[in-house]
Amino acid sequence: MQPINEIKLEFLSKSSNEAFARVVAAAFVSQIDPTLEELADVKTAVSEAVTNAVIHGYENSQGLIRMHCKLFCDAVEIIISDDGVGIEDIELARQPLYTSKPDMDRSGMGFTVMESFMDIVEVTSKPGEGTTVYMFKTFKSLIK
Amino acid sequence: MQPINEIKLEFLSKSSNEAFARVVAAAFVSQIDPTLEELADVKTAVSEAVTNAVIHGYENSQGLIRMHCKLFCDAVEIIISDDGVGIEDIELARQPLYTSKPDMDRSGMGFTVMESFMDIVEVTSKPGEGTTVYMFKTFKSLIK
Amino acid sequence: MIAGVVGELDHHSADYIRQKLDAELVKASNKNIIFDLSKMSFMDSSGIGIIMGRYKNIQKLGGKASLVGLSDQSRRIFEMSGLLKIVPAYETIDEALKNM
Amino acid sequence: MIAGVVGELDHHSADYIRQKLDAELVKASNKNIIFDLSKMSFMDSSGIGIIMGRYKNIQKLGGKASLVGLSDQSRRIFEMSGLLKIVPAYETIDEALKNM
Ligand SMILES: Nc1ncnc2c1ncn2[C@@H]1O[C@H](COP(=O)(O)OP(=O)(O)O)[C@@H](O)[C@H]1O
Ligand SMILES: Nc1ncnc2c1ncn2[C@@H]1O[C@H](COP(=O)(O)OP(=O)(O)O)[C@@H](O)[C@H]1O
Repeated sequence: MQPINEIKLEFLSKSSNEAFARVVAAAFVSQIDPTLEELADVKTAVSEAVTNAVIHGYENSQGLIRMHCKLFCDAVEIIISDDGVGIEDIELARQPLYTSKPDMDRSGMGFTVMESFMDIVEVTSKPGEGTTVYMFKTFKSLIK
Repeated sequence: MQPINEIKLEFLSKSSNEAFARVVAAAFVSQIDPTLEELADVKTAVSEAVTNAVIHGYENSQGLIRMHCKLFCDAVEIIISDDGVGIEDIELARQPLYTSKPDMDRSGMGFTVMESFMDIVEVTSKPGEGTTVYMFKTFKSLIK
Repeated sequence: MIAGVVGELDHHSADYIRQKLDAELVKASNKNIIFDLSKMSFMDSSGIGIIMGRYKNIQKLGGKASLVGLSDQSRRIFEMSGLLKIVPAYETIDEALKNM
Repeated sequence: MIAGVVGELDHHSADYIRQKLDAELVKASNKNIIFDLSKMSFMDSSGIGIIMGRYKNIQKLGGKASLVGLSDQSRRIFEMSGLLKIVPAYETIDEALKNM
């Protein structure tokens, strides 16, 4: 399957870039005209993955976050990665309500939200090297 | 002068990405809250440079366009580059009303518009290798 | 107290919203709170932590919390986390007030 | 003929807008055209080519062209190119009609 469009974005791990990354993903995806709800799903999933890179990956220190998006006629692939601390136990991290930062009002629902709003969520990580979140969503409204 | 934020974007030379690049630049720059008119200036300049990469740089064939933005407390630096055909005579190209594609309803005013809407516009190019447009704008509304 | 959240609620805005809410809660005589989310344009899972954190604080003082004006998105997020079981959601502020 | 441009006018949308305009011009009995840009949300230098191209076509047929509803941005762009000297801009459609 050939993507009809593709972008790569690199940005600093600043919390103000959480909203920025959402806007970029939404602007990119709206080229194929999904419903507003589908667009909100993508924005939410991107927000979760980027926020995780900012607060967990880089623990609020400065680093680079990458977002790689491929657009298909009725679907989008989004890969968000950081070179931060990484995740020791991915299975544990993905469990609903698990968070390593409960003190910070984190709910531990980030991965669960991504899974619920996207069709596929895959996490790869190496402690000390970084984390990559692969997400894929088909827009039901666009399937012919 | 340290930038307060920085992004790098890479995208395909498709005409639909002209609007996309404008939205990204505007979303990035609005973090420092310039006036709507200043924001429109930046969008217009980005539109010109990206359009040039699409139609002149890659002559509507597929290639990669890069946009590198640095945000300061009252200014923005934007570098847009392509690996396209390049420009033989930059001085001639920058002249108002000069266009190599008059048949395509091009006006030859792209560089002039960039110069008028940004404070600094610098063009470097090598025939066969590509073109880089460096732009800088201080937002008068934000100067303290 | 009725607390309206306007705009986007994410990790970036959470700090500001948390401070505002806590400052208002300290001043408020009544320790019940209704979160009016009808003007909230975006929320991710950071919203759960904000609501949950405020709920825990007022609960200690015998206060109750409820939600009003949920979008489909935010309802789904709150539902997933089980939050709606302890902080109920209502259609209108009137309804929320009646059930306080 | 009054031609309203709605939305963004850039290189990407120019093809579509050009085709639409040319199709309407072929049908029109009257070869004068007023471009109403009051609903145009963005324009870059691609707008110059579009207006200039249409102007040249109708001029051959003895038609006149004018512009209405310019934003500060589009006015600056047209001014730079010298276009306003041959395609005048007016405040209102009425005024443009009077000067046709
Ligand atoms: N990019 C990342 N880098 C390092 N650790 C991460 C990353 N993303 C998630 N984690 C770990 O996984 C846990 C669960 O993440 P998540 O479900 O999003 O909940 P929350 O962000 O609320 O903690 C986090 O608490 C953190 O320990
Ligand atoms: N990225 C680029 N790659 C190759 N040639 C370019 C590029 N940008 C501009 N040019 C050359 O410079 C000329 C003038 O550009 P410009 O002032 O933007 O006017 P226009 O785009 O209307 O032709 C173009 O016609 C083209 O020959």
